[in-house]
Amino acid sequence: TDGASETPAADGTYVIGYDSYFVGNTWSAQLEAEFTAATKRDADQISDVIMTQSDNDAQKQISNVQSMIARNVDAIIVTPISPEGIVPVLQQASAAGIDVILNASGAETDDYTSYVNVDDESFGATGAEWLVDKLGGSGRIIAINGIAGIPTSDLRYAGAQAVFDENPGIEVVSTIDGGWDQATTKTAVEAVLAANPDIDGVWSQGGSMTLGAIEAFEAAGVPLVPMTGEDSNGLLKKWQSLVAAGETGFDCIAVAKPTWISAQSLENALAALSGTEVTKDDILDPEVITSENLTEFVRDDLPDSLWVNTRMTDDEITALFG
Amino acid sequence: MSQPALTCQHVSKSFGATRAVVDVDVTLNRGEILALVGENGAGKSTLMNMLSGLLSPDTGSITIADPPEGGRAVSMVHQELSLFANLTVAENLSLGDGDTTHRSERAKRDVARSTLAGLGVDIDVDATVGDLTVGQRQLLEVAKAIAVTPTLLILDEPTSSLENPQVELLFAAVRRLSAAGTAVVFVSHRMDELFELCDRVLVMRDGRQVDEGPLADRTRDQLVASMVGREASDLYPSREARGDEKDAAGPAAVELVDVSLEGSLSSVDLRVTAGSITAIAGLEGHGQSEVAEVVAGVRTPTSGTLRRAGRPVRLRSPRHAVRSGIGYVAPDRRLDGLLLDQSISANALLAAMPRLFPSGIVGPRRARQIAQRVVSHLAVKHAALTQPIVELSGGNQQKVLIGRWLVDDGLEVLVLNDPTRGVDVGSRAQIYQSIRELTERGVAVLLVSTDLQEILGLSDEVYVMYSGRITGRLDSRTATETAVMHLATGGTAVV
Amino acid sequence: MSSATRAFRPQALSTTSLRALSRAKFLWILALAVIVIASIALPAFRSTVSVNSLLASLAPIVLIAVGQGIVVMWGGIDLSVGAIAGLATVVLSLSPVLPGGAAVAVPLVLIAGLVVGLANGSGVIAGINPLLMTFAASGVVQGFALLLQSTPGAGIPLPLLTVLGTSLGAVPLFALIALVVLVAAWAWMGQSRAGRYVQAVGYDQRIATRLGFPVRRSALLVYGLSGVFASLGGMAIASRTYTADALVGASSVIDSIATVLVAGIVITGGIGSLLSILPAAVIIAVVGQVITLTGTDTYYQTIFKGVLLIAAMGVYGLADRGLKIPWRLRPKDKDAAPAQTRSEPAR
Amino acid sequence: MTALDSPPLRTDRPRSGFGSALGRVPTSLWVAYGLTLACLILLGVSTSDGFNPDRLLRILSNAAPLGVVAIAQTIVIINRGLDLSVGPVMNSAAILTAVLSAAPGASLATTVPLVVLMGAAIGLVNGVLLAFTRIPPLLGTLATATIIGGVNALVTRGQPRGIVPDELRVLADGRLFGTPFSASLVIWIVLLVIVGLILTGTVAGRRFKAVGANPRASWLSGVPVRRHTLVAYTASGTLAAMAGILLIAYSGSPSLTAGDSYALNSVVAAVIGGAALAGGTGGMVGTFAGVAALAFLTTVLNSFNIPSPVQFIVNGGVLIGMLLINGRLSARRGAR
Ligand SMILES: Nc1ncnc2c1ncn2[C@@H]1O[C@H](COP(=O)(O)OP(=O)(O)OP(=O)(O)O)[C@@H](O)[C@H]1O
Ligand SMILES: Nc1ncnc2c1ncn2[C@@H]1O[C@H](COP(=O)(O)OP(=O)(O)OP(=O)(O)O)[C@@H](O)[C@H]1O
Ligand SMILES: [Mg+2]
Ligand SMILES: [Mg+2]
Repeated sequence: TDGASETPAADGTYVIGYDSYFVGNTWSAQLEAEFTAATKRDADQISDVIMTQSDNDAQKQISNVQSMIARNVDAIIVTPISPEGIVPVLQQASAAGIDVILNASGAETDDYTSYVNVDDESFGATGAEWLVDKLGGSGRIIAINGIAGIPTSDLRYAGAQAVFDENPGIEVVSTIDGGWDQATTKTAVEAVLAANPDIDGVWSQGGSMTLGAIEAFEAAGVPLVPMTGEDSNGLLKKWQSLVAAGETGFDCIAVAKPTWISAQSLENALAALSGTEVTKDDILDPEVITSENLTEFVRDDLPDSLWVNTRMTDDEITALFG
Repeated sequence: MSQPALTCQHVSKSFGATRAVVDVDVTLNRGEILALVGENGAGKSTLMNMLSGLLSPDTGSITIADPPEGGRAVSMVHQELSLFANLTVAENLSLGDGDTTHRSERAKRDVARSTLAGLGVDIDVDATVGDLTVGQRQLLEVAKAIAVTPTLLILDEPTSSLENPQVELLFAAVRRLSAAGTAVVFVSHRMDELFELCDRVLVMRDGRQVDEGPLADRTRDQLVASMVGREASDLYPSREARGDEKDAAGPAAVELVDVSLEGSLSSVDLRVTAGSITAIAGLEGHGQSEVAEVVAGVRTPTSGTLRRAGRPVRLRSPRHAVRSGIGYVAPDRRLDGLLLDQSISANALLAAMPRLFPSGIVGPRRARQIAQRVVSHLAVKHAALTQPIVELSGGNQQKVLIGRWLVDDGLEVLVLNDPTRGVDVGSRAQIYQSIRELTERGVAVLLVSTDLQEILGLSDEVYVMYSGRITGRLDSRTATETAVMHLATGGTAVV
Repeated sequence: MSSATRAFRPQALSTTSLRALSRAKFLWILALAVIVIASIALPAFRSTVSVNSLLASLAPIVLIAVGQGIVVMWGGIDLSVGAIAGLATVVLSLSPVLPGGAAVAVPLVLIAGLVVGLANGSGVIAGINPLLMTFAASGVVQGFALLLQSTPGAGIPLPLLTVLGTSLGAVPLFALIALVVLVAAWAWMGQSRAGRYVQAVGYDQRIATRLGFPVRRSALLVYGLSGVFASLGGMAIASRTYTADALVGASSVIDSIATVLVAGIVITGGIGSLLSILPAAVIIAVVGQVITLTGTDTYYQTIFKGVLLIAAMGVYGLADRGLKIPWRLRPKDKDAAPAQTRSEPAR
Repeated sequence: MTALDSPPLRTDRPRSGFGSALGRVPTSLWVAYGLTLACLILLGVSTSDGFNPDRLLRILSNAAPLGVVAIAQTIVIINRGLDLSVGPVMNSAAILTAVLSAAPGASLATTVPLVVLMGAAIGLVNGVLLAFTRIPPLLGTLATATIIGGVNALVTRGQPRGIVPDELRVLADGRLFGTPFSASLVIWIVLLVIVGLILTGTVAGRRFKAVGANPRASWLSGVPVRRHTLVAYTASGTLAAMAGILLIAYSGSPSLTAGDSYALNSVVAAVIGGAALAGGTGGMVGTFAGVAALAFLTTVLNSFNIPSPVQFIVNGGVLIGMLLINGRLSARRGAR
């Protein structure tokens, strides 16, 4: 695949470049899988797919995008690791007449064709509002972030913090960096609980961190409290089993940044290439799972690492999870 | 000449609880050569290191006169070699002479050549130091130190691995420097050398200065007596205890038949008799070490046979040698012998453990007893058995290394390569005594040494090597130094 | 010991000598070869975009690897280069809120690197193992950078970025800076007295101390330089990513060590030539670029990196048989040769 | 009968007794336990029921994965090596445990040995790589770490699957027979004691330390040097796999990255405990303190609501301070 296809497609098929910003966690891996599944569905419009991987390294991503420009792809789908850093290459791409779709993360420029995302600030705010509501506007809470310095983590917390600031009754007793890791979160929450056993709620960025928090409460023998989370199947299963066990202190909201964003990005790319108008800023509202619709989403038959907001068919999911 | 070269007033130094140097007071005029003697651990190296500035005294003051134009105040040959093994001779000299500005490769080599020529030694300046013999390295070290005409030259056991002709070269150079006004401090455990070279003597015992004055006024025995604090006894144990017929017909513990080693040995035939001490003499670098290493399993011969107790064996590594009862004491104790940061016990037990503890379990009590026996028997000066061996003085470290094999019940052959390097007279007598006791148990000893007197005084039988060959085999009791030197320089056997 | 391996034995400290250069001959040839092969086989590789991209990604890694190389020559290692590079991007972004603006921020970046480097050097002098000292320092530096990163109003101003990001044709400014730094460092190491001390310490610190060489001062020097070069590397990264990101240097730690090793600088110190960092970095970057351009499965890329590292070390391991570093990672007692290679019949 | 049965020439028995035995405890142990105690006190006074033994045991129990992998690291460091691949091996172990547990008819009795075997196999590969080439351990294991990480991602395609059986989870969260000890704590301590006894009380263990202190001298005294290196890395891989199992027992889900931080943290724990990267020194008593100190320190930082950037700074600062004190104290003894 070294350059034979690098002419604009006259036959209505296109070369799509996809940069996978990371494959080190289940969400990013499913984002990529969702894209791959979508390319199969749209195979008739695609002559070649060029995939690169950036390892969460902004520099590497710039090189990767530049290599796609060098290869003259028709459209580039990229998840900017650095919103500023990606700007020059986006300009290069648009100068080369390549359509760029920003997939699940934005950039500080107008030089793109379409931007598909769930706003991370409103992601954070959605959970926070639910929690404030649940606690009746006052209470002592723990906030669990991902990794300091990573935009997703910082943005989500900024959204949540704005909500908490509006509600003076809410006291954030402790902010934790859980590193999106269950074990780390569990240890950290246990430590916080030892110092402050009277916690009323937990705001969590999601991933498997909410599960870690639940386990920490259980291990410390502290009654469960309302917590926010994300749409990982593991959390939903646990939630369901807690409900089934008649646990009353616990309630949850799973806010979702769906992995099918990448599939939508591909749709938009193909639409743009075939001359159809696409929404420039395709900003979706976060999907929300609450105890009302929990049963529609939870998948007992599938592994914990599934993100339930998917457009993949059951067959495709089964293929992914073996 | 009015101002003394060195003034050293009430100098003391302790390491933790060990008082290494206590209140030493010495003045040295320009051109004087001072002999510094004392038992192992008396504090000689510590004192020298303070004079050179490597260690600073706890109390007291050291003043050294200003160096002559372009010279250095102090230069020192350390007891342990200080050369970069991976660099060439020329690079080492260029790095060591204080003038570290950049020179072209050729200039470096020229300077190196003239430095070495100044000492009168013939060493290839392009050779990698790691390829030199220990003796050559020691000469190089000396050449480096004397190249700068210092005010004070410190030689800490510079002759411990030199042989006579090389020692003479060194002495000539030192005399030249002293004539030019350099004050010299000379440390050696070889008494004869001191009387040959030095003007004055300073005797240390347990860190204190016990005697000081002109050397000419003192006899060897007086010196030894003030060093060890008692009357000197005979250095070498008597050989009379053994019946003569035993040594003639004793069984061969190890036999080399027509053994060659590429580049260093050619058809060596040698027999190490059980219950006796067999020595190999020769000038350094003529294959004695290699024979020792072949017997110890360090090297595998390219051709020929090695017989152990009559049966041909292939020793692929020291482990195989140790299994068949052969132990080895290598000449470079820091590199090849010591576990520097580990305790005296760990060092003492290393070799013999499998045979001492056949079950594989090491009882701490028994381990302590065994280590205690080593240190008591060889009078190792130490603070505690758990003390890291690096804290012992050089000679005491050496004693532990030999002791490592003395506690091995299964030992049948002991290969000693320069075993008393840097060991004081008193301790040497103890080591010799222990070696002799070993042979009385039937152990065969193979001794390689640069000290010809040691060989003649200790061994029963001596082989002489020249250029990788055995040039003769003599009875030590009747052999003379002249006869050995004759063979060692390529002459043919007279016997 | 065969004569083939003998050729690899270092005979001189002057790493600028022809002999020292010839040790890395095959690296240069290999670097040329991969460039030629890549540009013939992949037309995309020849495009201006691709060349510019390659050079821009080479600049920071070369800069950081030069600092790392100097430290390794001294016998140490520096795990804090990544954090320092991240700090550099953050300090740059402070220019809008600093009193003197960019005119202060740029020197401040270099000073920050220097300070961290000197701290590392002091720790090492105080007897802390270099690996752990620089690991701990990297935590501290990263923490500071993260705290600063959230300073309100901070951001790298566009005019500054325009200057830093200048390209002369396809050649970015920082690629030139990297080249100059590389050559200067190489010449310094081989020709200056301080450079020779650094190598002597790398060979054997104990002996260097005994010979009265300024071991402590050279520790400060090498770590200081490494800090400054890592800061420069951070600026090079910022000139490309336009972002203040405390975590941006994470991958440069491993990458710089890998580059230094592929360049043939021996991890125990004293041996190698800084100039070889150039071909080594080129090989790694070009091969990476080729992998990207051919669209190899992303999951294989990491595996490939590890294999490359082992292969490079394997090659030197074989080539260096003649080197008499008796045992690996042996800080003490490197001064005598193995018993095996001793005395040959004299004269 | 040995050569030393004749009466000794001079007997200068060194001082003995409790005082001098105490004086001979390595300074690094004092420092390590001093730090542990300091962290413990800080922990105790900072929270309401700080000295509650149940809580302290829990903190230690949570540190069991680090504890076990620190044993592995200490073994390798004593051998003059370093094993940076322990992190990815822990991940592999976690991933494999979950996959095997999902298989029909799976039980811990078959899963655990298989996983541990895999760890041993990876360790053996490391050992062969490092014993038979001149590749420095830091880089050799860094390379294998990269490769293992890549393989983990490749085989799972980013999505570790499988289940973590409840019997396994009980190891971390349950209490053993009504005692306040959890099974993982007990496993850690038992491993610590076993390895400690082997290192100090057997011929093989003592020679193992000798090989690390001076491989040449050991070789010349008849110790098989390579074999010890092979054993070191194989043991390290084995223990890392066990640590991986304990980690998912604790966390409940396999992950591609959860083990990564353990590689350097285990080095830190070992070094706080007195292991020197130059080889030959270090032991289980010290390593325990290293792990405990780290665990207490993290807990203190977490319970004070200290933002993570500041935690980075404090962690780094404490480590530097520790190493500095350690270096100062041992420098007083002087090096020759
Ligand atoms: N760094 C150190 N730490 C602890 N003790 C030391 C140290 N250096 C020397 N000592 C002790 O100081 C005393 C004097 O040692 P020194 O090396 O000066 O003896 P020496 O006279 O040179 O002996 P030798 O003839 O064996 O070389 C010895 O007891 C030794 O154990
Ligand atoms: N002093 C030394 N100088 C050079 N190489 C050495 C030295 N000591 C050991 N080696 C090398 O290290 C290797 C490992 O040692 P050794 O063979 O004793 O271990 P082993 O393979 O476990 O034992 P064995 O093969 O006897 O069962 C040796 O084969 C040798 O090549
Ligand atoms: Mg001495
Ligand atoms: Mg072998």
